[in-house]
Amino acid sequence: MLFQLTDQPIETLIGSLHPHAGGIVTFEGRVRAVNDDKKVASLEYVAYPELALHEGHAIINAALKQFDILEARAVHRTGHLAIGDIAVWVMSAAIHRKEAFEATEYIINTIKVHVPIWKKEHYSDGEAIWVRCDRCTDDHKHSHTVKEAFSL
Amino acid sequence: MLFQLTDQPIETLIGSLHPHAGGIVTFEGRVRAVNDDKKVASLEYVAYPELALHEGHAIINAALKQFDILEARAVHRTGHLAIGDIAVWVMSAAIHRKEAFEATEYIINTIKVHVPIWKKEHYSDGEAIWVRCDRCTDDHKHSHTVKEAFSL
Amino acid sequence: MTTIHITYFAALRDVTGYAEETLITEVVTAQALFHKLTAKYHWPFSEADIQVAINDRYQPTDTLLKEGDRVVFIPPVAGG
Amino acid sequence: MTTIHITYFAALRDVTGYAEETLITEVVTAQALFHKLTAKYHWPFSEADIQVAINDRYQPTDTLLKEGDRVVFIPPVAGG
Repeated sequence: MLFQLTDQPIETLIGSLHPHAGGIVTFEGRVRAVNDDKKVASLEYVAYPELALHEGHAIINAALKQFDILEARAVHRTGHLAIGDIAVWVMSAAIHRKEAFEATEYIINTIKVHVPIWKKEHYSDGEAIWVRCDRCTDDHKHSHTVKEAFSL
Repeated sequence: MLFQLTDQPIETLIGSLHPHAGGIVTFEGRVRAVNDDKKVASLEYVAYPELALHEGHAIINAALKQFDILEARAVHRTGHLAIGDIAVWVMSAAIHRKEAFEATEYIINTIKVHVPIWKKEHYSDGEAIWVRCDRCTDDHKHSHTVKEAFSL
Repeated sequence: MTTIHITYFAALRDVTGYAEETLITEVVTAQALFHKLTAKYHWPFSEADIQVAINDRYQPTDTLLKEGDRVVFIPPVAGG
Repeated sequence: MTTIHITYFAALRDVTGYAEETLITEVVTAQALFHKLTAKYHWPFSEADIQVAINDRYQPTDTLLKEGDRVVFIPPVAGG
């Protein structure tokens, strides 16, 4: 069903928030089966944890300052991921929805360019590539890659 | 923790989606404890179901046509809701995140002005009001209300 | 004369005092029906506030009414 | 001469062949260290591609290195 009415509670996993939070926007980034026309078998995320946590906190704090939001959080996964797995999850809660949309988009855009996390795509043909700045500035630009053939 | 790294799966309740879905944006609208400076005790949502389902489906189908997204859905709750309860939930999934943000924001904005659902706010002072077009065109404009004092 | 079934929701249901009524009326458009009922019930809405659904679909307010139509006057919506 | 601890991640770790090394070097800035290591390991990056972290914080590439600094050259990131 594309659109449903229900008299039962709608459940998500966000849990309780500030009682003034009326609009909550989440982003989840999942591992896609295809990237730049290549069939992805799995993905590996590696972080530089000390700097990644520092930069991640700074981004969330900047969003809390810059937008009229009540709460924000983000979590990034590391290690080997399969197709459909969630790699990153971001949430902003605001009194009104407009600010929550803006803050969540700001946070994910900024994570993608500032947080030292790298992604190695393993393709079904056996090749593996460290993805270079995956659409970090333009959602439609093709990603540039550093090729390291057969490094599986 | 504002920003976390984890090597464990990140879970949400969205479930499996199209294998090309890389960016998923959700909106949840929750019952706020305060609206227009009045303390809200509870809320009642009433729908005109035959028309609400028709318009809701039309909005999702319009989003699927208008934006480069793979999937979209929405659910709206009816009946009595408490503070913090989710009144409406929207999800769009796209290959890239930009389109998912745009589609989810379009869907919730359009639901708010087109779908025949009404909201009666019950205040802690005993008054109850059918909210009139709650910020439907301007997130910052104060809502106009049809007062029906003491109709509890 | 035309037989029209009218359903009320939300503020209009509260003000009117009931959920449905059937009228046999000489009015020709939904707009004319709205003004007739506003005069009767003192609805707190102007025509600009209201949308009209006929047989469960939004329709222009100047739509001609047919025998047996179900009409709903839609007060300002406030979902979400 | 300054003792510098260098940690490699991602593409730089693969190309260099290991995760960490300690150098005693005459270079004065992070930028100079980058060029020295690029000559040695044939890194597939230009200076414009790379950011520098010193002691776990981003720093300008012309930052002067101090005894015992931990330096990380950050290849283009691709989180999310």
